Amino acid sequence: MALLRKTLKEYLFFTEPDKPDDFVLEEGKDEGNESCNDAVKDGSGEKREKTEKVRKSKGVIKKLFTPEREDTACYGYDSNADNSEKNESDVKKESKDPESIKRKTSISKDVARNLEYMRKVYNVPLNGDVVIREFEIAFKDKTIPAFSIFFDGLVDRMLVNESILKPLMLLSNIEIKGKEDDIADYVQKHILPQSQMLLEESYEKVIFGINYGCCAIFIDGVDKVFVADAKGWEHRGIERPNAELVIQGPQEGFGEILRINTALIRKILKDEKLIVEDILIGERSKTPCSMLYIKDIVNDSLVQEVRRRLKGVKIDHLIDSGELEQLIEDSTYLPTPQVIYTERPDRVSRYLANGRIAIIVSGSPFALVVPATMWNLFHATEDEYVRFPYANLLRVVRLFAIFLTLLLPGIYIAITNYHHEMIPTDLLLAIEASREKVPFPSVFELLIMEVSFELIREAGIRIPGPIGPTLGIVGALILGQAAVSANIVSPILIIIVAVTGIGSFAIPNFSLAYSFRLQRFAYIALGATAGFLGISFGLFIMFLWIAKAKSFGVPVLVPYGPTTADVNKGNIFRNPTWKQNRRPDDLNVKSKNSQQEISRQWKINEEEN
Amino acid sequence: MEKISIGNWELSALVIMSFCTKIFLNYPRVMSESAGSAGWILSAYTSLLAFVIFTFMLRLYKKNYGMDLIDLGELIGGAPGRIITGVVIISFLIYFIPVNLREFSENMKIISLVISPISFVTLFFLGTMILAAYFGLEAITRVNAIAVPVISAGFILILVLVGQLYDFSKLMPWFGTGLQEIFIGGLPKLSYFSEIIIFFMLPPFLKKFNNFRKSSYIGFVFAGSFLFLSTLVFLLVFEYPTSTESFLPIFQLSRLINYGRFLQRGESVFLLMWSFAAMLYLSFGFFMLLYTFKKTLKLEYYKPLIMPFAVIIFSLSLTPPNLMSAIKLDTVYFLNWGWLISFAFTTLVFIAAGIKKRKGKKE
Amino acid sequence: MKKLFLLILIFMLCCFLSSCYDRAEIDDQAFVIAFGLDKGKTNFLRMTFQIAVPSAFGQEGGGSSGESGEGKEKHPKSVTITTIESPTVYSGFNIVNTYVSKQLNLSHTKVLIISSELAKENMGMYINAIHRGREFRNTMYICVCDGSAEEYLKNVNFVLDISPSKFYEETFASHRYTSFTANTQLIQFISRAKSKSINPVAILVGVDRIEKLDDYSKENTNYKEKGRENYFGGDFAAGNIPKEYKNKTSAMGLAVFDGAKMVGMMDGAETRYYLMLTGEYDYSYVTVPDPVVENKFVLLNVKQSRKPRHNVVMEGDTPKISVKIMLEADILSIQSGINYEDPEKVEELETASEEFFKKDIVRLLEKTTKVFKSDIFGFGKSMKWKFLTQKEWDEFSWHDKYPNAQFDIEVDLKIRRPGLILRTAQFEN
Amino acid sequence: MSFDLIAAILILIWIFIYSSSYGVWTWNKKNRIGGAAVLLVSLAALVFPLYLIFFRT
Repeated sequence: MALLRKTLKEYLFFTEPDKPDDFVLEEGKDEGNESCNDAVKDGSGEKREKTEKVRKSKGVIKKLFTPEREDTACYGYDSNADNSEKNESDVKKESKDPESIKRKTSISKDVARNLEYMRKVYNVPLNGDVVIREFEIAFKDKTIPAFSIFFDGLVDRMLVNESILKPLMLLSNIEIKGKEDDIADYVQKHILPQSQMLLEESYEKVIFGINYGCCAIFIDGVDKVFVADAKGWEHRGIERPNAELVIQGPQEGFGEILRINTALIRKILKDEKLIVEDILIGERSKTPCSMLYIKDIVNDSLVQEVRRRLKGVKIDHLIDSGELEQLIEDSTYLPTPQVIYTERPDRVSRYLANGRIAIIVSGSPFALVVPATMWNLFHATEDEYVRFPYANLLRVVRLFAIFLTLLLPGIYIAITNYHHEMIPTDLLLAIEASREKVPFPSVFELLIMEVSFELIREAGIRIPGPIGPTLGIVGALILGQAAVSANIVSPILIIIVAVTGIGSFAIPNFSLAYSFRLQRFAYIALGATAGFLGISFGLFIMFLWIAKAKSFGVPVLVPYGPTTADVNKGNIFRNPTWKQNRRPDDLNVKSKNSQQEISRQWKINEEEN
Repeated sequence: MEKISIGNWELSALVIMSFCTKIFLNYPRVMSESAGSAGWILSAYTSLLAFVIFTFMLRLYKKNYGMDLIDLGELIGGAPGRIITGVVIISFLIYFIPVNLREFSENMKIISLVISPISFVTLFFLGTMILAAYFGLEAITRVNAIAVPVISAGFILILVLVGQLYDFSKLMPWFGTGLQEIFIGGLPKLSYFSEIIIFFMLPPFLKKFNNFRKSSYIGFVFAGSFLFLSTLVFLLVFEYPTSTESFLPIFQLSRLINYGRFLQRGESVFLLMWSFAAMLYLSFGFFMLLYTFKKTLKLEYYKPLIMPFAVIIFSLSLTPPNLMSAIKLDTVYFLNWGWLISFAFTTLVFIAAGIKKRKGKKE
Repeated sequence: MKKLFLLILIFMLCCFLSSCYDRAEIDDQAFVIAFGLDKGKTNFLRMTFQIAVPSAFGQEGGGSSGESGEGKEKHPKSVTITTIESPTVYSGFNIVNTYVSKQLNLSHTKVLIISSELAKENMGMYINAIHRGREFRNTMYICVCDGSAEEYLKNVNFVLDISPSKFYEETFASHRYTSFTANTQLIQFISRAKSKSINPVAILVGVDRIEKLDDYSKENTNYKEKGRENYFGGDFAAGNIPKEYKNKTSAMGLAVFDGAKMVGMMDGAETRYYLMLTGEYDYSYVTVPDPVVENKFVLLNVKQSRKPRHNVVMEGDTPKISVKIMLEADILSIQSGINYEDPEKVEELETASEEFFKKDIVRLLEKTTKVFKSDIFGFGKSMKWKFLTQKEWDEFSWHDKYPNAQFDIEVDLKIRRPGLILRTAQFEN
Repeated sequence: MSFDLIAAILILIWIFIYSSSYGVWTWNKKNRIGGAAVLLVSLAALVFPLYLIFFRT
C-alpha cells in the first residue's frame, strides 16, 4: 500500500526534480597549479565560443594524489589509495566482526602471538593453500624464532627458497661484519637479498601483501614485518589480440597482469609525463586499477572527474573492466556504448596521446578509454596504419555495414509493406512469387529469421571449441535451406538476414555492434507500424538521445553535434597522416598540436634545395 | 534548467531548417500561384526583402544584445510588458505549430499512409515533439546541425535528378501575373520568414552579437537560396497552370525522377528526408513554445508542461475539419497577417527598448 | 529517465494497439501492369486490366512464358486479363476487386491504353482521375489504340520476355533507336494538355490485322500521298505493319491531341520528323532515294547534331515560324554503287537528302496546321518569350493562332562518316 | 466506449493531475500568475480534447 502510494505520488504528482551535477569539460586553459603550461599558450583555447564552464564540483576530492610514493613500489600498486576516513567508516560498519578491528592493531613483538593471529586470520588448518614455515634465524649467537607466511601458488617457490628462506636460515650463520644491534636492520641490510621488500607495521598491510602474492616474514622481537615481493603466479603471456585483429600494425594485446599491461603502454609511449595512477576498487577484492594519462596533454578537470568516478565506485568485487565500464559510464540506458573497450596497447597509446584517459583493471585484458565519441567507436585500429585512401575505403564499407545492421531489416519491412511502388517491378514480382507459399506475414517471417540468426550466433559462441564452426554451417546453410523449402521463409529474406548479420560483424567495436543489433528490432517494429515514417521517427529519437548523451563531459556526437572547430578532421573520412596536426578539439587538451604544422619537413627542404 | 549553448553552425542550421521546411509543404506552389511563372522572382524578392529587414532589425537590436524579446518586453513595460510580449509570441507559436503539424501529417497521409486515420499519423510527429522537448534544446540543435546538411543534400539531389525535365520556356512570360502582383502583392509573403521571431528568443544562448549576426546571415543566405531554387526548379518542370495544382510540389518533383527501369519512383526514400525535416521543425517550434511560456511566467521548469501543451496542440491540429481549411489557415490567414507579428511587432519592441534605454541613460 | 521510458512505452503501445492501417503484404496485391480504357457498350467505360501473375516469376515457373502449347495459348502465363464495364475509373477497380482474389494495385502500371474512339471524345476527366491518384506512376506510358484497347491487351504476347513490365518498358523505349514512336509519359501528357503553348501526343498502338504477309496490301500505306512509288520504312502506322510475328500488336506513330481530345494520327515517318522538330530525336536508319539512279536508295544513320532552332514572329495574325534542323548522318548503304563517299560528291547526297527531309517536314507541319490544328511541336514556347505577363499570354491564345502559321524550314544535314567502306568498288558481273 | 477512448481519457486525466499539481507547486512558490497560467493550461489540456471527443460532430 505504501509502495502504491509512493508510486502514485511519483507518477501522478509533480515533484521537484533533483538537479544532478552535470559534468562539463573545462575550457582548454591551464588551471595554473601545474608545471606543464608551455603548450597552452598557442591561444587555441579561444576557438570555442561554448559557454562551458566547470562548476565547483562538490564531490571532487581535494587531496591531491601522490602517485610517486616510494613505499608502494613493492606491491606494484598503492594500498593506501583508499581514503583513511572512508576506511574508518567501513570499520564502524563492520564492527560486528571482531577481526576487522584487530586488523588495524599493530604487530606484536612476540612471534608466537603473531603466528597465532595469522593462523586465525587465514583459518589455517582449514585453508589449504596458506603456507606457514617456521624457522629460526641465527643472530649474534642467538637463535631467533621466525616464520614466513605466503600463499602457495601465488609466490615463486624458487624465489622464496633461494632468496628468502635460504639466506635467513643458512646465511645468518655466517659471520657478517655488521654493527647493527637491531635484528630488523640487520636482516634488511645484510641477509635478505630481495630487491622489493618492505617493512610494514600494520597487520592490514601485511595481510594485503600476502593476499597479493608477497611473502611475509615475522621475526621474534621485531614489531615490523618483512614483506618481500615474490609474486610468481601463473599467467597468460602476451598474445595476439583476439577481438581486434589487424593485418598491418602491432600484434600484441593486453594480458591479465596489470603491470605488464602498463608496461606495454609505457613501452610505446616513452614519455616521462605519462602518469600511471593507481586506484583500488572493490571493498573486498581490492582490485588494483590504473588510470593512465599524459599529464601535459590531458585536461585536468577530466582527470579529476575520472578519478572522482573511480573512487566513487563502491562494490565488493571487481572482476573485469567490463563491470567497471558499466559503473562509470554516464548513461546506462543509452543503447550505444560511451566507453572504448579495447585490448590493444597501441590503440590505448594513441588515445592517450590524444589527451584521453585509459583505465586498466588488474585481471582484465581489456582497457577502458574515456571519453569516447561515436566516431572513436566507429574507427578501427588499422585505420591509422594503412594508407589513407585504403582507410577511407574501409570506412565507407563500415558505414555501409552500420546502415545494413541497423536499418536493412526495418527498411525491407517498410518497403514491402508500405512502399510497393519503389521496388522495381520485376523484383517486386519475384518477391511476390517467393512469398506466395509463405503462410506468415512478412514481419513475423523476418522476426523468425532474425531470432534464429541471433540464436545461431549465441550458440556458436557458447558451444565448445571444435563444434562452433560446424554449428554455424549447420545453422546458416542447412536450416536456411530447409526453411526455404518448407515454405516457412522466402529466399529473399534469407539474403536480408544474412546481409544484416554480416554487416554487424563488420562493425569494429563489439559493443557498438551489440547496440545496433538490439536497435534493429525496434526499427523492424517501427517499419511494420508506419513504414518509412516509423523509421524516420526511430532515427529521430535515436539521434536525439545520442545527441543528448555525453561521455565524461564530451558530447558523444562531437564534432558534428555540437559542431566544433574540427568538423572536417577525419572523423568519418580519414585525412592523410601529415594533415592530422591537431588533437581533437572537444577534449580541451592542454597542447593542441599533435605534430608540427608542417610535419613533413623534408618537403620544404626539397623545395629549398 | 541546464545551461544551454548553441554553436555558430548550429544556429545557422536552425535558421536554414526553420525557413526551409515549408519548401516541403506548399511554398513553391504558393509562389507560383501568386506570381505565375515569375514565382522565382517573387521568391528571390521576398527573401532579399526579408534579409534586408532582418539586417535592419539586427542593427536596432545590437545594443540590447543578450536579452531576448521577453527580456526586452520587461525592460519596456515591466511585468505586464513581459507578459504581453510573451503572450504575443506564444499565440503566434500556438497558431502555426498545430497548422504545420496538421499539414505535415496530412502530407504523410497522402504520400504513404492513405488509410491510416490522421490522428495516427499526427501521433508520430507529436511523439517526436514530446521526446524532443524532454531532451531539450541542445539535443534538438545538435541533431539539426547534423541533419540539415544531409537533408539539403537530398533536396539538391532531387533538383538535380529532375534536370532532364527542365524547360526554360516554362518560366515565360517573364513577369507572370504582373509586376504589381509580384512586388506589392508579394509583400505579405514576408510571412514565410515569420520564424524570425523565434530567433530573437535565442540570443541568451549565444554569447557574442557578432556570432549571432554572422551565423544568422549564413543561415539566411542558405535558406534564401534554397527557397529560391525550389521555386525555380518547380517552375522549370511544371508549367504555370499545372504548377498551382499540386499540394506537395517537391514530392511531385521527386515522383518524376526516372532513370531507366531500375531507378523509378524513389519518392518514398525522400519521405524519410522530409518527415525528418518536419520532425525537426515541429520539435524546435514546440520547445520554443514551452521555453517562451516558461520564461514569460518565470516558471522554474518546463518539463511538466510538455504533456498538456502537447495535448492542446494535438487537439488544435485536429480542429480544422479538412485539409483544405488547414491549408487555408496557413496560406491565407497566416501568410497575410503573420508578418505583422514577426516583423512589425518585433521591430516595434526593439525601437521601444532603444528609446527606453536612452531615456534611462539620460535620467 | 524512468518517466521517459514510460512515455515511450505508452506511445509504442498506442501505435501497436491501433495497428498498422496501411500495411499490405506484397503477396496480397494484384499488380496491374497495363490497363486499357474503351468506350463501353452498356456503360461509359470498358476497362481492361492486365494483371501480373507472380508465380510465373518463381523458381519453378521460369520456363512457362507462353512457350508451351503454341497454338492454343495466346497469352503468356505471366499475366492474366480481365475486362469489365463501369461508369468511372475507380468504381471499375472496385468491381474487379470483388472477384480477383487479391487487391488491385496500380502502382506498377506501366501503360495506359486508350481506344481512339474514347480519345476522340473528351477523355480529360479520366486522365485527371488517374493523375489525382497517388498510386499511379507519373512515368507510365500513355498510348492510343487504333481500335479497341481490350483487343490490344488481349493480343499482346511477350515472346522474348517473361516479365510484362519489361516488355512494355522496352517496347515503348524503342523510340530511341527507331524514332517511330515518342516518349509520351503521363505527366508529360497532362502538363502538355493543360498548357497554352503546346499540345500533347500519345503513342499509337494497334493490333495488326493481317495474318500472313502475303495478304498485305500496300494500298493501306500512305506512300501515294507522299508522292512516292512505293512505301518506305515509316509510311504506315501501328495496326498496319507488314510483319509476321507471334505478337500481333505493334506500336508505331503518334496520336495527335488538341487539349485532351484526339484530333488525328501520324505515321512512323511523320513521327520521326516530329521528333526532329522538337529535338527529342536520337538516331535512326532512314531510307533516302538515290539522287541519281531511280528506285535505288541510300541508307543513312541519321542523328541530330544539335537541338533545332525555333523562331516565331507574328505578322498580323499569322505566326511566321522558322525552324532550322541540324542533322548529321553516317552512310549505311549505297545501293546504286555511286561513289558518294567522295568528298566532292558527298554534297550532292547531302542536298538531296536535305530536300527529301524538308519536303516531308513541310508536309507534316502543314498537316498539323490544316488538318490537326494543333501545335504539338511547342512553337508556342518560343512565342512565349515575347510576353511579359500571364494575362497578355492568356489573351493572345496561341492555340487559336497556330492554324494560320506559315513555315520556313531549313534542314542542314552533314554526312560525317561512311561506315567501314570508304570507297565503293563495283561488283564484277 | 472503446478501449482506445478509455485509455485516452485516462491519459488525459493523468496529464491534468500532473500538470495542475505543478501549477499548485508554482502557486505555492509565490509565483501567482505563473501558477494560475499553468492551472489554466492544464485545464485546457483536459477540456479541449474532451470537447473534441464528445461534442464535435
